[in-house]
Amino acid sequence: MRAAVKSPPAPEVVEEKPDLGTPLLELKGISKQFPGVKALDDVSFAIWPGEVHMLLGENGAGKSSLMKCLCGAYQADTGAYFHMGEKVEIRTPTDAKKLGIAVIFQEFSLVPYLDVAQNIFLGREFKSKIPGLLDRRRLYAEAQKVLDRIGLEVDPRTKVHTLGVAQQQMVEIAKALSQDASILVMDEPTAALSDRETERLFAVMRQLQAKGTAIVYISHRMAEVFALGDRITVLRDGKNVGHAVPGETSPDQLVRMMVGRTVDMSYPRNFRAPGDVVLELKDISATTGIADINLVVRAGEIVGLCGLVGSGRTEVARAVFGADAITSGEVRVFGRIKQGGPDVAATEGIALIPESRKTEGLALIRTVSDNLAVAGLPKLFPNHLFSPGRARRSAEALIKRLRIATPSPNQSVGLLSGGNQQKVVIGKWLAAGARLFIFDEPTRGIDVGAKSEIFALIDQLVAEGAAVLMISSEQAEIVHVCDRAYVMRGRRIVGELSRSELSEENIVRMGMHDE
Amino acid sequence: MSDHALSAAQPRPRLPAIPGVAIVLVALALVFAAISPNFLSTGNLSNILVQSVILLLLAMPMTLIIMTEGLDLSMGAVLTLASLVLALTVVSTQSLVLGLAGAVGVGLAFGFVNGWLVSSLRIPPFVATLGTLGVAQGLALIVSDGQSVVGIPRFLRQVYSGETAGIPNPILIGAAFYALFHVLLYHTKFGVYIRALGGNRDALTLAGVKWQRMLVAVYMLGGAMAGVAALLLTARINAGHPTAAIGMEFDAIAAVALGGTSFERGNGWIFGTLLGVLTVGVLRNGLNLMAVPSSAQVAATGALVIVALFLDGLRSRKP
Amino acid sequence: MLNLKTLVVAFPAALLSTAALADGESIAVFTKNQTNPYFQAVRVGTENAAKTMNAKVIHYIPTKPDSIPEQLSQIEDVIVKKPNAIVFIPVDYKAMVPGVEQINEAKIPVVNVTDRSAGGKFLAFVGADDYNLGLETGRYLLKKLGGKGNVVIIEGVKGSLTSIDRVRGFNDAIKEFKDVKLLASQPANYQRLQALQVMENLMQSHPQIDGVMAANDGMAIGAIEALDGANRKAQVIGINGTKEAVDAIKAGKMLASGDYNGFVQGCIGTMVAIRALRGQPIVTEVVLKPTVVDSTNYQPYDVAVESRSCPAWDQAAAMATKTN
Amino acid sequence: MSMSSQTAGATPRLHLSKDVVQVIYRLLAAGLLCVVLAVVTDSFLSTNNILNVLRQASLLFFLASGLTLVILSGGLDLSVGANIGLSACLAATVIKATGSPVLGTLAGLGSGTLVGVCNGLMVAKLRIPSFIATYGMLWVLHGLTYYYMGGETIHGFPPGFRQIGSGYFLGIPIPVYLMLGFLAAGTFFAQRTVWGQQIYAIGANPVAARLCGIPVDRRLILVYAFSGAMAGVASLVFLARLNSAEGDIGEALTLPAVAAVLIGGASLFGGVGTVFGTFVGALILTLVLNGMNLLAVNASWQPLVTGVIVVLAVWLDMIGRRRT
Repeated sequence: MRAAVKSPPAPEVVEEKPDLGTPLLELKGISKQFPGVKALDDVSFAIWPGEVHMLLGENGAGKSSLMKCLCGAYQADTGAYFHMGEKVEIRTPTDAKKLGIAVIFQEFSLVPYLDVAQNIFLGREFKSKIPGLLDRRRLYAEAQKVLDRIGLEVDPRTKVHTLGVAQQQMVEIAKALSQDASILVMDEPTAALSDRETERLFAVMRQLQAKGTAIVYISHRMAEVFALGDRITVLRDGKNVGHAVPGETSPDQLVRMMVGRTVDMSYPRNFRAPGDVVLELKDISATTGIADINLVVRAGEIVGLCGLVGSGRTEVARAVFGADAITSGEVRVFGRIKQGGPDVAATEGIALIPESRKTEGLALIRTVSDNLAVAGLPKLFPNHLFSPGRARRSAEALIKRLRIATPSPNQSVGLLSGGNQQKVVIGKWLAAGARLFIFDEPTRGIDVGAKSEIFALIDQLVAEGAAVLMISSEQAEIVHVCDRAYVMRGRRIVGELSRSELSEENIVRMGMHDE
Repeated sequence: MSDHALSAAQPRPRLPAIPGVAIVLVALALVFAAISPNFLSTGNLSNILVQSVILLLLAMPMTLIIMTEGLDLSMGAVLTLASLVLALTVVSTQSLVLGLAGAVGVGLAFGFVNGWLVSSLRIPPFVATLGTLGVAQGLALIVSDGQSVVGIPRFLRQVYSGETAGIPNPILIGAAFYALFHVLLYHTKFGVYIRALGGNRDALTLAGVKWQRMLVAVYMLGGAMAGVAALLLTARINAGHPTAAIGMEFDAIAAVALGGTSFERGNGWIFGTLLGVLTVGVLRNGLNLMAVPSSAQVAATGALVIVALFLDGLRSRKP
Repeated sequence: MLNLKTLVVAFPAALLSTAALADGESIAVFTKNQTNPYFQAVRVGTENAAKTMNAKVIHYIPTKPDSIPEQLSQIEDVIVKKPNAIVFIPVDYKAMVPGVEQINEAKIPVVNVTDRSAGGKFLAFVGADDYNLGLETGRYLLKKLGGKGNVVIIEGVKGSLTSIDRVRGFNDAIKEFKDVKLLASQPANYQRLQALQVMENLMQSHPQIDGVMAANDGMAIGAIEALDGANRKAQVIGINGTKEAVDAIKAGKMLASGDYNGFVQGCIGTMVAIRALRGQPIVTEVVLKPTVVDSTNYQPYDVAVESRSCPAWDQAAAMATKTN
Repeated sequence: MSMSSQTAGATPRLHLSKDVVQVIYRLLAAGLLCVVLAVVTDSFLSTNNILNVLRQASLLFFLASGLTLVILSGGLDLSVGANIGLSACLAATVIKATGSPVLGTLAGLGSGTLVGVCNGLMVAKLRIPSFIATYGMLWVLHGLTYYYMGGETIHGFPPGFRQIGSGYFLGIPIPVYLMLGFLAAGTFFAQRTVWGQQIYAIGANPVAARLCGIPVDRRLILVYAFSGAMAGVASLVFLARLNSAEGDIGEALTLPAVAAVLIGGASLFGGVGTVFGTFVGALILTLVLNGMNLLAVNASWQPLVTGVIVVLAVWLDMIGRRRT
């Protein structure tokens, strides 16, 4: 099997027979068909106690489908499950639970108006002695125990909707841990976590491993794959395309397996001298709590905005775009003072590519063509009359230019993969003729291949004279791509790093809390 | 969104926000007490409570239904139909038990159909219950042939007009059901699942809970409560009437909204609904005592709903 | 005659602790809704009578038209306020009985107007005879048609006393004429628009309609509009004698309207209540004689209700059908 | 990524959007209904009856077309019926006072639009859920109308004005022309203008629409203003058709209008639906009621049948959508 990794291009599926005894859980020949798509095609997969099994693959490769089959949310069309060598059925989440499988989902499975404890024990409520009622005292006591274990300092009576994304993710983790599962599946658990919380999570994982828990771990972060993984399985287009062991492979090789072709991971940039000032913030404070924000973005440069999750980066972006009200200071765009909401921002040539594609960036029930046209309507149709033909032609041009993979401009955008959806969000601003682009986590949840395409696109934009402000939690991206970067902490800008000063260490040092 | 994380990291002081409805209720009560000397009399206060009970019996299950991101527009019509069935049964059999069983049965049947349409056929609740609203209303007209059903025996009327231990029966019934709903929402699995139904159904699926059944159960509870309310309504008007409670579902929805229950994400509370119902009752009563013209009362009801929601909106927008 | 009919009824006044009240009494008036002009006529009548007798009226109207629970709540609220007397039109003659009983328990004297309540104790009933009104007005139409032809009936709200009795009157009138054929009898809930659409649809199934009997004027006028729209002609009668119907009669579009005379009902109802409070003689039942308003006798009705004035007590008492 | 292979081989094919498919199904359903009615009744296929159905559908359509835009934007307007009442009464007053139908028309349209703007402000600026805001508005409007009318009716309008409700041109009722005109205008607005497209975008995802630079607040106000203006149009046609204004003139129409929009295929979640679909929806609803009248089915069955059709239409739609 190792040979397979060493011989690109993509290897065929290789049988693996390590001498580890009976697997804790084994999936054989799993297939799952959706209308129009074969999500899983004859996938086999095994986990042994005490190991961290990395599951890699681009978005749409079938990782999530495989996980959902594993936890009973989907029923596989064909294939068999073996638990400690015995054939078992997993047809419902309850079946999975009985086998000791717990899952931490990427899309939150939390209920906003239940408290932390109720969420952790959802579906496993403690019965009181009085029939029909619940034992609340025990609920909170048990919840506190779990929270202590992962070091989350939150009152178990706190309603989940008041928590931030990172804390919600930790509750999600607590929920899975509380099940004392023998098999724990984690889907990008660190995507929303800060470094501190990530460290805590890894510590807990090591404890679990020591106790013999098997962990299936999905990640897009190569560093994690190599730091944590005992074994790696790569999926592509619903098929199992290979196995590897971290010590014997390299990131480039894994990427080749995932993508099926060679991908340059260095995000090449053509740095050039910046032009005129496009965006200038002077002492901006906003209702969302950010204060005294000063920054400058020039034409032809990509400026990074980094800091921990929750440091106020998104708020800066929203304040520039007019999505949240500014309480003091001034925003200058192309030299003019900008006032007003997002509609004014759009007409002045500002584009916001928001953090959450699905809820803030796209109308999922509408077509690719509709979504590509929506921001540029006033520009494409200056006389206010809409022409479906022209909208379609404009969409087709953008689909070609951005290489958006869609069967037709009339495809519902909700059916596209994450990377293609992100391209649609960018495309709509190209149609609107934007000159200042604000990207908020442009690569979140996007696979490696699409990532480099998006960075190439951003580079092309600045080459054509646009200005870009980019928020990212992945410091490596900032370091690779940006001309300069501002670092935020506690809703203020705490420093600026020039190209020569840009390094992950510097970003982390400036962005960390003083503790 | 991500950037609220920091502020939430520090435990927030647990100061319960005062809901708009409470402000409105207190303000109304103060104004009426100042202007109308009769307002604060025991008789009048008991009046307001008694009058509010039927609406409360509808508004409480409506709260739960709305918390599941649902709606039940059929409640008023089902109440009407149940009241007719109850009246017909009691008149012909002289049995309160049979009558109540009939009324609750009708309610449960409609609740089941509503729940089935919503959970199994995935028809939006507004549409599904608009449909069953028509069916119940039509059946009410057909069953009664447009006539009132009269000859209700004395013992049925006693349910509404009688007293137990010096407290009017309707208040006791209302209090008992309020307690029941409070326990249901805050101390049982069912209550937890209701908030999950509105907040995140996938979470229930993944937890292995059969939420479709829960959803049907919520609508059936709504139907059953319409059946119970039918008992009080029939006893109150001493008859079954084919249009007696038409449109009452909107009053119930308004009271729930007034009480601060949101139409999204499973955010609601039963005490707010009680306040909402009482606010409507106090407003009507006070305006009647002040002999405010009916047209102004009509407008005031509308304005009340708008003002209370506006107040809630104001507060929720503050960061 | 007059003296025989009008007897002193002393007991209601004796019930009142403040029997000395000479004027300024407050009278609570209950009507069914805010939209039907008929009830507006009643209200104006009560105001007119109260004004001349130096009392004041307060109106209680359900915010939802004809709402039974709401009228019950209003009764309960009014009892707290203790008006001197009540003039009462039940939204439903059967379902409001518990309400009337509450009024009785609170010992507030109450006069029943328009719809005769199925229970409870009243000082008096003042109303019109819906059955005879339907019968007389129906007869008038059929005679005009020459005792033959096809007619349709447009009913009011199903189950309402006025509609039931008026339609019964219509039907009995039709039975008196062998050559008259009743084509259809459909409800339009006293609503103009519904009557218009019902009529439009009836015209499709029935190519020849000679006469239309509508249970109120609004529906009659809706039917006339439908006929006009289809360029068809038929003789139309309604009931209530509203200003609008009088205008239509004047214009030759409508044949006749049975006068229900809500104004006078309001007048007499209020007069009875106030007189009882003052210990003056009252009557216990006034059922107005049906009058058919047509092109020959519309003049007295051709004025807005606001500018009419109540009959004197002697005249009112002369209409009484029962005295104590 | 798995899509890339499909892109290369994608051949242009006849693309019927889901909206178009939906409307075709509905037209088929309406056609089937016509065939059935033509077979089981002898009067259905008469010219008069067809015109009759169209005219009745037009009244529903005016209201439903404005409502369609609101529902497309993801909201609901429960105040349209009450809006008709107030607008009709104001228009009637102005016509009576000035004798000018033009001023009256302006008053009706103006008040309708103003109410719509208020709704829009509540929804867009005060962020009150549309369902509740317009329900509150319904009560406020009823109150204003009742107060203003005091239970009276205003009747008798100049013949010129009445043409828009009851006139004919080339043998076809004027309201039918108006309906076709508004159908064309509404369809053009929704499908062929930037504002229309923005309204679809707002309905599909209001947050994304705002972050795309669409002035969501202004568009929402526009949408509710349109809905109010269409209620104004409906009020004028009603006024002209009925020749009289009453406070409760539009009360019974709100839920049927919502039903027509839903039968027409619009989704209450927003972003899905067409004005033409609503037209077919109004037609289907009217055909069913007309058929029941022609078959002399007891009117009590009407709400039941309407309810079943609404659920059925939406359910069939959902099945259709799940298959594609």
